[in-house]
Amino acid sequence: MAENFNIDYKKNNHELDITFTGQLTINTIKKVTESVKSQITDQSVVNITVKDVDNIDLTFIQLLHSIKHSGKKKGFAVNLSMTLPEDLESLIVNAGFGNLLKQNN
Amino acid sequence: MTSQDLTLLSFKIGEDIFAVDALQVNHILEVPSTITAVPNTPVFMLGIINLHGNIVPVVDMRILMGNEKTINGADTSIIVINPNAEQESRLGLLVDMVKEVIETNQSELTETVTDGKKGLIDTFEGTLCINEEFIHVIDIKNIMEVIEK
Amino acid sequence: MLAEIKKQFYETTVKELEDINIKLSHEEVPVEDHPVLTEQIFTLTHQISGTGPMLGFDGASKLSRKLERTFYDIRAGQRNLTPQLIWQTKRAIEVLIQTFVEENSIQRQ
Amino acid sequence: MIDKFKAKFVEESMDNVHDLEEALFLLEKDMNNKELIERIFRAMHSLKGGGAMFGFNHLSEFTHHLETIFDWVRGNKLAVSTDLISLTFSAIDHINHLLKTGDLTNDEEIADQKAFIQRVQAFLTLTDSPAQKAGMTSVEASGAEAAIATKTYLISFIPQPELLQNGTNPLYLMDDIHALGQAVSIAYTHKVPSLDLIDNTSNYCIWQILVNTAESVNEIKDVFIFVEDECELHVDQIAETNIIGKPEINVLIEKALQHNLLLTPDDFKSGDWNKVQTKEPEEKKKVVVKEHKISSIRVTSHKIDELVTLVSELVTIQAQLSLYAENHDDPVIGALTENIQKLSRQLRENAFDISLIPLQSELMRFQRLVRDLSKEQNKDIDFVIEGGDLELDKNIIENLTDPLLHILRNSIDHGIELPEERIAKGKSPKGTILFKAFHSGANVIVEISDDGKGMDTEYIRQKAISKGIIEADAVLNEKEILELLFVSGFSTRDTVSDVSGRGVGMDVVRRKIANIRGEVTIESQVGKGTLISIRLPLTLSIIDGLLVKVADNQYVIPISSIDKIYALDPAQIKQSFNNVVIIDKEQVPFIDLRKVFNEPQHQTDIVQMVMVKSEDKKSGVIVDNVVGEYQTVVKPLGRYLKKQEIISGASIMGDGTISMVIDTSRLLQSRKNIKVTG
Repeated sequence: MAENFNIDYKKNNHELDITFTGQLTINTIKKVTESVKSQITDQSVVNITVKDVDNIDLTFIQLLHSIKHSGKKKGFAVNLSMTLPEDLESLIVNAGFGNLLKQNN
Repeated sequence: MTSQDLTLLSFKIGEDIFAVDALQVNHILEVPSTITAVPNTPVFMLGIINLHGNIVPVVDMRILMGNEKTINGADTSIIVINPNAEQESRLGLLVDMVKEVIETNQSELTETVTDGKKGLIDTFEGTLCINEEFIHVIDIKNIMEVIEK
Repeated sequence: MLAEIKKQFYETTVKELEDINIKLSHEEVPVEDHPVLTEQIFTLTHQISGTGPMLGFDGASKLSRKLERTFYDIRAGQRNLTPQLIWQTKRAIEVLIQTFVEENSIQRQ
Repeated sequence: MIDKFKAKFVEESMDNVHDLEEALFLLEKDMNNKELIERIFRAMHSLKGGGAMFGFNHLSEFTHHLETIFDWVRGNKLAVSTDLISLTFSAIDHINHLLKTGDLTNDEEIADQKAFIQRVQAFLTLTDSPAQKAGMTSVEASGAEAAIATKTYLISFIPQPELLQNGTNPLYLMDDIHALGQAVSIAYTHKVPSLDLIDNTSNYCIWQILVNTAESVNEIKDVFIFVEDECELHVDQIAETNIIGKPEINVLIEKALQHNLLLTPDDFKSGDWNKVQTKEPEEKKKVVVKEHKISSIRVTSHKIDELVTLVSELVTIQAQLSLYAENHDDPVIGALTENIQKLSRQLRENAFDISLIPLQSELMRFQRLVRDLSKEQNKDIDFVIEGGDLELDKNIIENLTDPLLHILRNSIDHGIELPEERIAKGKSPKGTILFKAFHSGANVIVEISDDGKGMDTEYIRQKAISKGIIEADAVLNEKEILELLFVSGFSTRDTVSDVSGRGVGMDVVRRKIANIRGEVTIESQVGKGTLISIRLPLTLSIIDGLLVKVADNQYVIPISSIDKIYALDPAQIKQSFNNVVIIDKEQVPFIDLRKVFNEPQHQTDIVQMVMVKSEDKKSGVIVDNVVGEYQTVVKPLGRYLKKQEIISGASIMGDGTISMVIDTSRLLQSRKNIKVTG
């Protein structure tokens, strides 16, 4: 299957910027998770940007929460900025995950 | 064709050699200490035995073949056949001695010539001649019919 | 031969599923069509759950068993085919088709 | 490999055909039933498809034409008629044949199929059926759009981790709830693990949704129908009005999320809204979504037989172990043996339960027979079935079918009169055959009764005399006369009729039933009808028995048929003329097993007599001595000893020896026959 998602990492000092785009669903989630795991090491701040999304499902949302939980556990801050197409946004809001869409949550 | 399409198990009754289709043979047993006689059955029906928890009737092939000597010796054995591959039709054949497994060809069989013996079996699959010995191949269906009659 | 059977099964099944989905996609499915549709979905899913596993479509079979069960009940009059159910069925069939496609591509490898 | 699929296809198709037949029966009663027509069409369709796939080309070709017919029917291009139904019934027979034999090879059969197809096609050319314009009165939706009251519900959706594995996207489910009315979702994510622990194909979330809707609880639950195996679901009404968006509610939600405590319906009891419990939530009301696991699986009957055999072996070996434990005074082994005994008993009961199948599975054939025969003979028969869901050991059912078919044939052929004949007798022109199955103690009774001619006992008597079965001056009561029907060589009809004369008489019926340890009786009244009753054991394999010794052999007599046991002096029975002993001043008939089994005379000082009853007969049975009570697994003797009527099976004892199980009803009958002919 073609790689139809993309993750960009940018490290400077103790900050890590991660940008997710494309298919963020169960089909790709394993690779996405492995990749994120390998990159998050000893930062003090992780900035996550989600944009240009083709599709998103629960597994990705769980990943975001998981990163947050890890942050709480290991002591790094997590900032999230997510922009979604309208239909996906309403899906996420209706599913009770609207708080992820608010900046700097 | 050189492939061997017939596997037989040969055995002796008196001086005669017979054989059955080896693929239908389930077990070869020594004669157990008791064969439970079932009342009111023909003489050739020796009774029933316990074979691994199942009941298998045993017939005396010597009587079926019209042989008078029916004394068990050291070599006397029971060949358990399972013609229809179902529990119901398992049958033990008591013979004087089990001989060997023969691989041969259906085409090697010649018609069996019966000499008007006094046995109860009247049809055979055919006769095989190996080293000047005649081996009569038993028609299991016929045996079943005779017993069920 | 086996590959051929799989291929045929896969193709006809997916096609039938798609046919059903088209019917389900109509704005409103007329009530008088319900029995027919029910029967059609039941038979098809019954077939899938029966034949699917032996051809390696395990996930699809599992899924279709759910549909089969539900439509068995509907057929027996123990459950109504509500608009909601039609909607969920459409969803389930979409997932079913997708699962078929995925499992088929895995088998191909 | 392909053979396996073929076999599977045949098996499935047999089910399909069964379903088809059932639908056809129903269609005959309700010819405009669209659902049934669709069912038949579908069945034909899958047979066609499967047939082609698995190389049953003739089947595929054949069903193609029938599929076309039913396609026309469902498109209202062709009307259902009795002729069409009859044709389809014959087609089903042909399909069955094709499934069993595979493709036709013989020219004659191929020609037959061709001819059949032409008959099918003939239907398609006679299409002008104006009668068919069925006035499809569509039910108008009740237009009255009353202002529907909406209510607020709390939905708790607690999925299992595997929710996502079948391609379910739970986000859609929430979305669908929102489509029902105003809603707010609360997603609890506290169970999502940190990165090092996450398995991201599992679900970790829990949802609660408040929804205000006019839909019913069921409608709400329908949203979750295809995930109900993978979740726990509760839907509770929490308010009669819309409370979503109220500040109190928002507070509740906030607090719930903060503490990760699910809301309960109690939280919404008015007045309590501001008080948010920080204590543990009340134990959630369980279930709501009932377990709906796969309710049946398909197992080949061969496997079940094997299971039963293995379990029987286990029981036998366990008996050996018990014997060993008894002889060796070891408390550990004793205790273990007891446990194994308990377990194997449970296992045994389970295994036997598995081998039970509903009688229903065979009823179709009976219905079919009644239908076909009554048509053929211009009789009008109502076939009523009671207790078709009763379950019986599958081996019993297999052996029961033929005798039952025969009895039914008799009823149709000899019992039920022609309509005009019935009218002349003042009966309803339509005859009734009642098929009834029910439990009675440890037995199952199957009755077939008809309201036909009944049996003329005088005629039977004369016939029996002429056949030399009884003496001309034999005094028999009605029951005994009817018994004569079971004597081999007796048939009430002189000519062998096409229907019930297929070489099977009542004697064969009785024998076949006896093979499965059942008993048959007849009751009949001239002009009123006949009742044939079959009494069967529940399962074939286990009985409680009394172990007795006769000469060198041990026998088992089923406890259920035993009344009392007496000790006797063998001299008493030697002197007895007429095989009757006097006990407590009463004459008791007896059967000496040594005599029955051709064993030498008793040499002992004492013998025992077991009083045995079967149906209405009662007799003493003389044995050498009684060993004790045993529960035993009855094994069949196999096909070669079927002639041995008095012995119905054998049992392997703990020490590996064999004892034979006595069929008491046969034994008593053997005595009775002596009396009748003597």
